[in-house]
Amino acid sequence: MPDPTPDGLHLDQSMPTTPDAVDLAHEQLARLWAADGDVLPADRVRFELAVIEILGNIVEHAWIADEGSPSERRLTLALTLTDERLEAVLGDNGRPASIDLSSATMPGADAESGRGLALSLAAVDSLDYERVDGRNLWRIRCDRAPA
Amino acid sequence: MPDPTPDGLHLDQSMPTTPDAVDLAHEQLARLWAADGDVLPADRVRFELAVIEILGNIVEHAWIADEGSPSERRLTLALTLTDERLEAVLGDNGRPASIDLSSATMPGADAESGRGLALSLAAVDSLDYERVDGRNLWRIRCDRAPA
Amino acid sequence: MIEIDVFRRPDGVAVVVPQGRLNMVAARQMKDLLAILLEEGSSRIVVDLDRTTFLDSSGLGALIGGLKGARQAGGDLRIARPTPEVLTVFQLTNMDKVLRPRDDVESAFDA
Amino acid sequence: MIEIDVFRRPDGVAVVVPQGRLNMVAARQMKDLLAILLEEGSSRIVVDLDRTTFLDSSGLGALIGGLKGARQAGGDLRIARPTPEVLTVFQLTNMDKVLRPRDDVESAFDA
Ligand SMILES: Nc1ncnc2c1ncn2[C@@H]1O[C@H](COP(=O)(O)OP(=O)(O)O)[C@@H](O)[C@H]1O
Ligand SMILES: Nc1ncnc2c1ncn2[C@@H]1O[C@H](COP(=O)(O)OP(=O)(O)O)[C@@H](O)[C@H]1O
Repeated sequence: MPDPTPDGLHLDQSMPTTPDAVDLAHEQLARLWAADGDVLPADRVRFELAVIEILGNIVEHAWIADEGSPSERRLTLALTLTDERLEAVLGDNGRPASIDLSSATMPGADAESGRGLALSLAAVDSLDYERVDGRNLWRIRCDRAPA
Repeated sequence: MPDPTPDGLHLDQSMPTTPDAVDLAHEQLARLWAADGDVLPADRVRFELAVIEILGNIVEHAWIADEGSPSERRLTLALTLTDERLEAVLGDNGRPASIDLSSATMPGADAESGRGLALSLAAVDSLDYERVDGRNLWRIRCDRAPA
Repeated sequence: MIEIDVFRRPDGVAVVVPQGRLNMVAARQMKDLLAILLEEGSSRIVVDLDRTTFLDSSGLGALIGGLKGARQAGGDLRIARPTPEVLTVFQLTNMDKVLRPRDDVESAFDA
Repeated sequence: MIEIDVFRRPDGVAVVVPQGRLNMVAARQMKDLLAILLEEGSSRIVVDLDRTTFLDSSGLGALIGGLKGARQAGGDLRIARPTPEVLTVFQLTNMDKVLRPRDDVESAFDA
């Protein structure tokens, strides 16, 4: 018998590749919280933060402005909620991100930008980036606090 | 780029192989409706009916009483909600069901049982059974009424 | 997941009120309850479905069993105030003509 | 997804109240609004975050930009009543020491 999918809730959504994606992602997350009222506020906040930061980065940085046809841009958001974890996979067909996540650090107190990746890393239990088959995959994982 | 999963909400749950599964399935359905308030009551009712009927049949008929170890029994429920459809796949590792769905008809008005399959067929847009890799798979589909 | 209340009216009619989901598990309870009523001599029964949020084929079977038993004992079982969920099942199984749901509990035995 | 209200107090302090999510899209609005206030000579600003349900790094950037501009103009920008969501971001970015949130809008400029 093939292994059944692990128990949990999965939300898949293809997203606009514009800042509108951010509001749509907030809506998807709201559906997740509506389906399971047991996720603690602290876990919701840190997961939502990382999803929105990574999504915002993709929208802002993954495609070079005016290059290529916007209609060929693809962005997907897959959310998973299990008893143990919150997971998000963001996939896009933009240019490869030349990023070393292990060296993303918080800039000085005066900086008005450049905190997104460091904030995401601080918020969640794991954040990974890989390039697979011409797509960028960003994986976010939050281990849920025991109730 | 591999095809992304179609947009939608997926709920996967392994179930007890006892009548308790029925209450758990009602709960899973409630989570689905909570996550998307737009599913019309009529669509909810006919989908829920078929899921509960097919699930009840599996619990009652898929395993021969006292044969084999109950701990080896496996039952899973996968629910999917998209803008167009409601889908359920029920999987169990019980004995093959020798059933011809095309000939399931409503018994006479006096009968106290034997309406489950006919009712399910009447309720939804498609109901299929297949045996795959030692598992029984029951697939239920409801096309959502246009809003 | 279900609570079944029973009231006895001065005119001898028993009013049965299942509250919640009348499914596989609850159908057994319902069947037993109707059997006890018949044994006790209450063969005129109204089942008030105003608070029944779900009915499946086994719940329906319990109602049909009760109807048959009541008629054999010279009485009847009448259905009142089905919810839309319940009515859907009556219609899909063509039992709406047989069970003939009434709009009202009080007058369910009038005609 | 956001509404930003502005009140001017008799003592000259401008109170800015973002209501909703202070994210990428809203951060631009916030930045523009703070720039206009500074241009108009309002360099003492309180940002009341009591109704800000979400803050991200770009929203935070807008606040820091406003703080710098206000100080350059001889004033200050103070943060009042952050929600738990907002406070989480201040803490994760170590900005809680710099932005020093106050419990109260009225007295945010007292000390
Ligand atoms: N998805 C991405 N694709 C390409 N480059 C990215 C991506 N995400 C982040 N970057 C690069 O990493 C830098 C740091 O990102 P971040 O920490 O989020 O701060 P900010 O977006 O405010 O600059 C960005 O300025 C950008 O150059
Ligand atoms: N999952 C199943 N596995 C094996 N047999 C089944 C299964 N589902 C239904 N059956 C057979 O089909 C018959 C008719 O099912 P159904 O129409 O649901 O009525 P009922 O369950 O009330 O008998 C059952 O009595 C049983 O013999």
